[in-house]
Amino acid sequence: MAKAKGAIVVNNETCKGCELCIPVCKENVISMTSVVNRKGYHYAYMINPEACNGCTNCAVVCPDRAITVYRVKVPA
Amino acid sequence: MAKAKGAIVVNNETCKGCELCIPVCKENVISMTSVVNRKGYHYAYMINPEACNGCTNCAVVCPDRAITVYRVKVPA
Amino acid sequence: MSELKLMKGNEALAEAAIRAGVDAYFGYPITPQSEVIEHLMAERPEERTGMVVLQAESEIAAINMVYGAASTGKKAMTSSSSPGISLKLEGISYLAGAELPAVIVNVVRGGPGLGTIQPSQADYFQSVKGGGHGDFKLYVLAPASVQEMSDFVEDAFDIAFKYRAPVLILSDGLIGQMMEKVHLKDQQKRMTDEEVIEKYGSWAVTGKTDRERNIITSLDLDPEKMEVRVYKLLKKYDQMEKEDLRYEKISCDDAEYLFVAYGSSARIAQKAVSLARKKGIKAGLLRPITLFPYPKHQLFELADQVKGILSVELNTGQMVEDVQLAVQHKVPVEHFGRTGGIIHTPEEVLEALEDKVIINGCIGNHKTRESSIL
Amino acid sequence: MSELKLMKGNEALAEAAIRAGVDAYFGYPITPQSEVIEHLMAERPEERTGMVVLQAESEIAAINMVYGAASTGKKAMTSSSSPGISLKLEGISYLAGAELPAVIVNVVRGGPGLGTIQPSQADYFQSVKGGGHGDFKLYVLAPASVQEMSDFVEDAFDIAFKYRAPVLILSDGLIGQMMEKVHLKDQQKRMTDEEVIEKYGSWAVTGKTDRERNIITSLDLDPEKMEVRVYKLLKKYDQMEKEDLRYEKISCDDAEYLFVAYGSSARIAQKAVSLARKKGIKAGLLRPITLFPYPKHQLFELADQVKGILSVELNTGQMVEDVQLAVQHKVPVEHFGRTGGIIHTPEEVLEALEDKVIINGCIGNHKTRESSIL
Amino acid sequence: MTEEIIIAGFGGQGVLSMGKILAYSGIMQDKEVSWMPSYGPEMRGGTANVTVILSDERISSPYLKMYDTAIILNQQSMDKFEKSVKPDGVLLYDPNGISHHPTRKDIKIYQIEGMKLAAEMGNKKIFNMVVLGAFLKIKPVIKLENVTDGLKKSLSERYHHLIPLNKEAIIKGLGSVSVYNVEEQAFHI
Amino acid sequence: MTEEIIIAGFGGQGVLSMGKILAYSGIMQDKEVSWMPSYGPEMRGGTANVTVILSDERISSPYLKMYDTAIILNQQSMDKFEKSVKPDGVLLYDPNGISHHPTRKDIKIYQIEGMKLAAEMGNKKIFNMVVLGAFLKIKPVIKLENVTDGLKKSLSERYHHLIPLNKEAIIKGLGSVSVYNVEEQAFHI
Amino acid sequence: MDVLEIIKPENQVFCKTKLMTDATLSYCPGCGHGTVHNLTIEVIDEMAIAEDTIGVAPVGCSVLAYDFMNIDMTQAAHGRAPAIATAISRLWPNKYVFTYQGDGDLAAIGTAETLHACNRGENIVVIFVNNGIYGMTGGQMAPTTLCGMRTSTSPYGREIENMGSPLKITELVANLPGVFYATRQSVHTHKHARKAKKAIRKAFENTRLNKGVSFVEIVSNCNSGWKMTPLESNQWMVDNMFPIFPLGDIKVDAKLKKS
Amino acid sequence: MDVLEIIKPENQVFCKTKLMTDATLSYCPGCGHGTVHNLTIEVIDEMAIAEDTIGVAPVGCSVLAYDFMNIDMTQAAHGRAPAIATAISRLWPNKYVFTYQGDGDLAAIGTAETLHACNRGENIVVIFVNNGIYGMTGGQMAPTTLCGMRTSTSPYGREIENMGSPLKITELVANLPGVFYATRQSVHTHKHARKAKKAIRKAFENTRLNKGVSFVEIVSNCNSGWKMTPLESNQWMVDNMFPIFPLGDIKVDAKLKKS
Ligand SMILES: Cc1ncc(C[n+]2csc(CCOP(=O)(O)OP(=O)(O)O)c2C)c(N)n1
Ligand SMILES: Cc1ncc(C[n+]2csc(CCOP(=O)(O)OP(=O)(O)O)c2C)c(N)n1
Ligand code: SF4
Ligand code: SF4
Ligand code: SF4
Ligand code: SF4
Repeated sequence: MAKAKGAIVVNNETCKGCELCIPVCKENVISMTSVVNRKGYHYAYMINPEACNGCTNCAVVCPDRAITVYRVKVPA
Repeated sequence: MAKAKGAIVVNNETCKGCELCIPVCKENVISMTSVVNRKGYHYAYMINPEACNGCTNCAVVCPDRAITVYRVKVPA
Repeated sequence: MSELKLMKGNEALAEAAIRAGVDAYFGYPITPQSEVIEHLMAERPEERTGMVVLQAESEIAAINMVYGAASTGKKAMTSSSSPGISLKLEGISYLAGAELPAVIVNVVRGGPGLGTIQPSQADYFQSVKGGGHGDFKLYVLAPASVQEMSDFVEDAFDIAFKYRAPVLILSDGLIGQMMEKVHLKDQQKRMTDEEVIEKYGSWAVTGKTDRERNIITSLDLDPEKMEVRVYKLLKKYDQMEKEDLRYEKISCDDAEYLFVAYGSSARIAQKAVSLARKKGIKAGLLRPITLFPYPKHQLFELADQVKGILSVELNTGQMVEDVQLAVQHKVPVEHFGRTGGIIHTPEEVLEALEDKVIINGCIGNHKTRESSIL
Repeated sequence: MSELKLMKGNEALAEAAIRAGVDAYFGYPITPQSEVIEHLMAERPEERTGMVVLQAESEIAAINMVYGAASTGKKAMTSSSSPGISLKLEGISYLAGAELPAVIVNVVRGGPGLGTIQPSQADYFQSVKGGGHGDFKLYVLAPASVQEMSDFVEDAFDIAFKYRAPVLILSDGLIGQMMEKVHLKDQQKRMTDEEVIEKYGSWAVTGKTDRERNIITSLDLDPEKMEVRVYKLLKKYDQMEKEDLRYEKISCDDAEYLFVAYGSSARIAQKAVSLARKKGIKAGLLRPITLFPYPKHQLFELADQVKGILSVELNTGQMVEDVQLAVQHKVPVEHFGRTGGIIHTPEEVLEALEDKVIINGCIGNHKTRESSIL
Repeated sequence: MTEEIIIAGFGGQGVLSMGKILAYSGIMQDKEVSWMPSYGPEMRGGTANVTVILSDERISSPYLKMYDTAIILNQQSMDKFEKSVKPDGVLLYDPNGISHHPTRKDIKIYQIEGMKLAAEMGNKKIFNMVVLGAFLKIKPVIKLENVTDGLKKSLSERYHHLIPLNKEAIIKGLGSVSVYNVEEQAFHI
Repeated sequence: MTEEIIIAGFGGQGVLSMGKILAYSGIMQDKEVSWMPSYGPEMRGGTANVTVILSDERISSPYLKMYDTAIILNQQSMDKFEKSVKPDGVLLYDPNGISHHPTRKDIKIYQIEGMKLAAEMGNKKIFNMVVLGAFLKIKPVIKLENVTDGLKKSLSERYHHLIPLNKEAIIKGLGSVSVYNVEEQAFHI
Repeated sequence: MDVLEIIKPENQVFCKTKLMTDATLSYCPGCGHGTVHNLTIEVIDEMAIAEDTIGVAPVGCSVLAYDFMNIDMTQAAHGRAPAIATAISRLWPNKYVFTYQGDGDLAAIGTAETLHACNRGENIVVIFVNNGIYGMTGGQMAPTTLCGMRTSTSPYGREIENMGSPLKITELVANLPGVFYATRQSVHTHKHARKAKKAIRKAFENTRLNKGVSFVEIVSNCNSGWKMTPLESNQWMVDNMFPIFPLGDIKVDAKLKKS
Repeated sequence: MDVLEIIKPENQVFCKTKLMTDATLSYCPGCGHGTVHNLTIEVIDEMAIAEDTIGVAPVGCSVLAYDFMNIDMTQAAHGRAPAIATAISRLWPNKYVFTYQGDGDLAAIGTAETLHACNRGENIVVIFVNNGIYGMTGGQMAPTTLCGMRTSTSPYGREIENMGSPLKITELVANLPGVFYATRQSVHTHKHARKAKKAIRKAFENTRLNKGVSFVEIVSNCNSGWKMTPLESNQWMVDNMFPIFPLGDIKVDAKLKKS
């Protein structure tokens, strides 16, 4: 069975640091930066990129659609 | 058992001749005059006064409360 | 070709709306204008032209339906009478702010409050100064006959679309309820959806195709931008003054005394002019047909010719202020009016001219003029 | 004894309402005045004085609740901002028509439509000429400071009950949102039900006892009677002019040029007066405190002294018409204003005086004056 | 020629439609016309009146204080409008239900037993046409043929079968009007 | 004496309450005061600013074009208000988050590391008090005791236990302001 | 026994209550408004609460209710009676406050005020005369107009597709917790009138007990608007209105009746 | 596998739809409005109906919806969106017309317009974001505010007695025959958001089929108004809002679900 591997790209400037994406990620991929963006918000990033399976849960729940998700199938 | 005998007095000027009082009178006491009052309405009167038992049905249904009802008990 | 009929003003207006190819009417019953929607409903306009006629749940819903319809580039109108128009004022202000073309009809009755249902002109201030909030004006047409009730529908839409601005037809219970001969225009075709898109697709919400999206709004949180918006409106109003002012002069050429009156008052004042002339008083009548823009230059000029002016209105004194502003104190300006639904008679109007203007006009020094204005 | 606080104008007004013993407030949130109801709710007025404070489902419900409360002889008020006031106009006309005492507060923002939430004075016409339908006027108080936001609540109710008429407090976003020192009056007791009945039982609906029944209505189907009603209102307005006109003169004694401004514009114009005087221009300020009645006699007299007048408003030119009507063309009258939520700076205002009045004033012939008015 | 008329009576008497037929007939005769009703909460009886003006010139005020002719069909209207007839003008009324008859001596007064005649003709609704006939007898301002055309125009098609009856009523009215003498009694013309 | 101040920054930085404390302190010192906020759809971040005027005379316009002092707490506000400082006036700012530093040479420019210092003190919320302290160092228009009274008045009772911390922050600010030299670098006073 | 012997003051068993004024009702002959007025006032009279009752008249045929009811009354703007009653009841919490409204007033323009007064559970009585039409203005369609029914603004009959279905507002507001009592009655016969009177009585009793909104709908005729004689209109009402607006209690003691 | 190898255009499985503009949403961090905007526009995108869709923006936090949605839109006066949508839909019967409204807008000032558009069965979609508060104006009480909930106009908590109960307007309008579909959703987790999207899709499909009103309520957070972090507010919503406003379909295919 093929396994999915994923990755997300967060738009640093539109991310508002609401953290809604964190709990919906069952793989604990996401965390918040300690620095802030131009609007003064900490923003999301992959603290644990290997774990991402590209399920899009984070992106779907992101009010600002700051997350773009990529996925490839890799052999299990 | 005492029987009731009744009578109604119609205020000729406030009666508007709507005839609602006629069918509710089971004793067929009421009819309409052929003359009209100052406002141009035919008005109710007792065509059959003996039959009135003072049940007040006509008065209760009269929108203009043009009917005053009287009743006495008479030996049956 | 035109058809000759005897109709009420309200009916003539409704019939003219169908014939002018108006797309939608939204209204709520109120005396003395319910014949408008009644005529429309009786005429099955959906069948005749496809016009949408809907009885709304309230005047507020009706004016907002007009706003919605107007935002799609279609010709939409509503009508009501005084209390109902008050309820529409937020929506009217939105129409002006969002630059939407629409026609609103007020068949005025006596106020304030529930008032009477009899004719009145007590909504003049509301109509021309700004009943709604904010810096805006309505183009205001004041019909004085059943024929004008009919003709002004198309005129009003022309102006509304020329300027993308709401237009008010300010009528009253007399003009709305009376019957006169009316020459009805032929049926015009309603624009097809495609024609609407072609003509108004640059701004109307008709569905975003390749063009930029269209947005209808009156909001600008940024006051700098909001100010630009308001100045844009001002420009339109200036242009209206230049290009679309309307008025009628009756017996003015040799007039020594002038009535100023619109709508039903103009009809009555016109009779007063005849009565006056029979008595040897050279009276004339200036009838503003548009109340905004107002014929101020015309009045300013007439003020050089006449000795005094009487503003005749079915109210306690409203238009008289515009007359005063226009006349700039060159001659005495007085007001005569009845109110609360009473219509003045031609005789009364003439008497008022004699009492208030002719006598005063002879004394005519600054002090008396002052007192009459202050 | 009074308490000194730093408060927003809106809060000061709310607090003053509690302290004045107002019986009821009904309102609906809208920026920039939501602090009024927020302050009232936070202060638990039901506990402090028994005052009823209710958030209504809409502005229309709120004004009609005021109508209901006022009809019982109690002191009731509402507040809103421009679009919300437009919605209240039917109700306001009813209040006037039914001769009910009540206080309405408009913390004006920029319009038309949804507009901005920034300060504006573009509702002047609506307030003084007649936003609602019919022949009526509001007594209009225009506070220019947080202190006046506080003080005018009681003043407004005094007038409202003196005349049995609705009173408008016409504020704006600047006066409503700014904080200043305010001396708050001591808490007054609310009238008991018995006191209300004793004082207003002659007309208010408090339950029919031995007296004739009381009826609150604005309706008269008979126009003859309706006209009598309207003339009764007119009489009140005349009396207001005689007895309750309010204005303030600042640096007028030796003024050669005059600003006329109310509310927040008056604050800015006052600074412009100082700036002008620093430059050697003898400027003064007439601040109408009541916008209806309007200080027309005062202006008429000042017109003999000054060379020109500038009406300073946060709109595109509204009050200027009243100034012109009052001045009766004795000296040039110009308007300066910003709109859409922009507040003019004192520097701009002074510049406008120099550009529009002082230069024009020197040329000052009839033709230029005309063009400025027409 | 200008004829200024007020027609006044009870709500249900067909006052407004009588005025309308008159106005439409005027149009058929190429006249300028105006028809101005008193309007009110329509549904609830009471009195109704309508001012009709027929003229060869453009009509200015449709609303008047004094009339050439007053057609009066109940007591309230008599009380209100007797005084509004111009000197030398005409007052035409149906005596049915009138308790206080007119008293003016400077006008011409006529009676028409409209209600009675209509009842006799078996249709109370044509009462107003009888009165219209009476008016046209007194003031023949419109030709009968034009009145027929006016009827046609003002009635919707589904009532056109009633036109003959209406005409009959008008003719009945034409023949039944009588002069009322304030001091004495009524005479037939 | 009249001091006309604008304080500008992000919504959450306590700009408005800093202005309010300043104004209340002014009252404690018997001054006339006005506090005029920029207001907007309050809930949604963005920038906020407030104009505070302290004066010995009645204040006319609460709204100004030019200020004696601008206290600037983010880049947007710097872009907007640097030009609004009167010649010889004061611009005080927190360099944190500022990418384009001020460049005017006709005004006096000061820095306060408010955010950093507040973080060091363990409470980001007292940031605005640090800045207030810095302002009072530069323009000692209000006595410290009156500021304490102002704090008391403007905070509701349940926050009174925070007053000592706030005072500490003000004192920290008093001691930490530095002159910013447009051509060179910042020096401590 | 001679009629004149019966007609004596001591034998009087029914007459118009003194709490009604002597003014002739302005309603058309046979209009239910008259009966509802009288029943309401009879209840107030019998409960002896006239001194403590304030009525709110609507805009509609019953706008002049204050001319007929000899109690203190406020005339409301069209549709706003519930807002006005809210304020009166809040300021005089010990008074009996009722609105008297038609269907256009209550269920069209006044929808929001009706619904929110009900939702807040104001301690008021709402007397709602549903005649399926706008009577006052000449018989236009109301939200309650039946499908297919002809009115001056639905001259070919109300079509559901364009104009919506008859709105059963009483059932709707009965869902709100603030409504304690909701019932639908009629007054076209003595039996119905007597029952309606009981319902009105119950409504006022609820006010005494501070129970919130009591909503009494009366299905009634508008013979003028319907263009029928009074008796015809009543029959038409029975045949056509009652199936859509069935009589009976809808909510009693805050409990919805199953339907 | 390296992240950079995954992040390639051909591997992209989710990104913001182009039918949203590039403007930064004006909402507070974590506000459900953003998600609902995106879901709505994604549905319109996926159905490929952008050319035939007209949106109506309310007065409320989402007043600027037209800045974000790249479709034709009209901004409505407070509460009047359903009236405006009515007109648009009547004049362009082949278009998809939707309103986007908050709870203050829809259930307070707009009550009458909401109810009557529903009663007429206008062929429109109503997207109703219920966050129990007036967000835009600074967190005042809404008709939907929960009992005991603190807002700036109920600073000591909403009291039923004075302020009424939370209004379940969706259940209420579901009773009207004009409403074909009524559902209550939320968007606080990916699961809920995906379900909400399906509901929105169904609503637009109904318009295609000319079915009348589709009413999609989204229970959402207003972290600013509630004075919580976004995550706290979502939890609070689950714990407090859902019991009163339970998620799920209320009426499907014109049939009420039993509750
Ligand atoms: C704001 C406003 N809109 C409309 C009217 C006109 N109007 C008067 S009564 C009425 C409807 C009355 O119908 P209903 O409430 O059903 O009462 P009914 O007359 O049938 O008893 C209307 C629309 C008005 N007076 N005010
Ligand atoms: C006529 C009118 N009344 C009031 C307002 C002020 N106002 C703007 S938004 C709003 C409430 C918004 O709340 P809601 O509809 O719940 O939307 P949210 O902001 O919570 O999304 C109010 C009362 C207005 N703009 N117009
Ligand atoms: S949900 Fe979106 S906005 Fe919120 S933290 Fe995650 S990426 Fe940022
Ligand atoms: S019910 Fe009354 S009004 Fe009608 S006919 Fe009988 S007595 Fe007369
Ligand atoms: S119009 Fe209808 S509701 Fe009005 S009084 Fe007549 S019958 Fe009654
Ligand atoms: S105020 Fe509330 S509803 Fe508005 S954007 Fe912020 S979180 Fe969302």
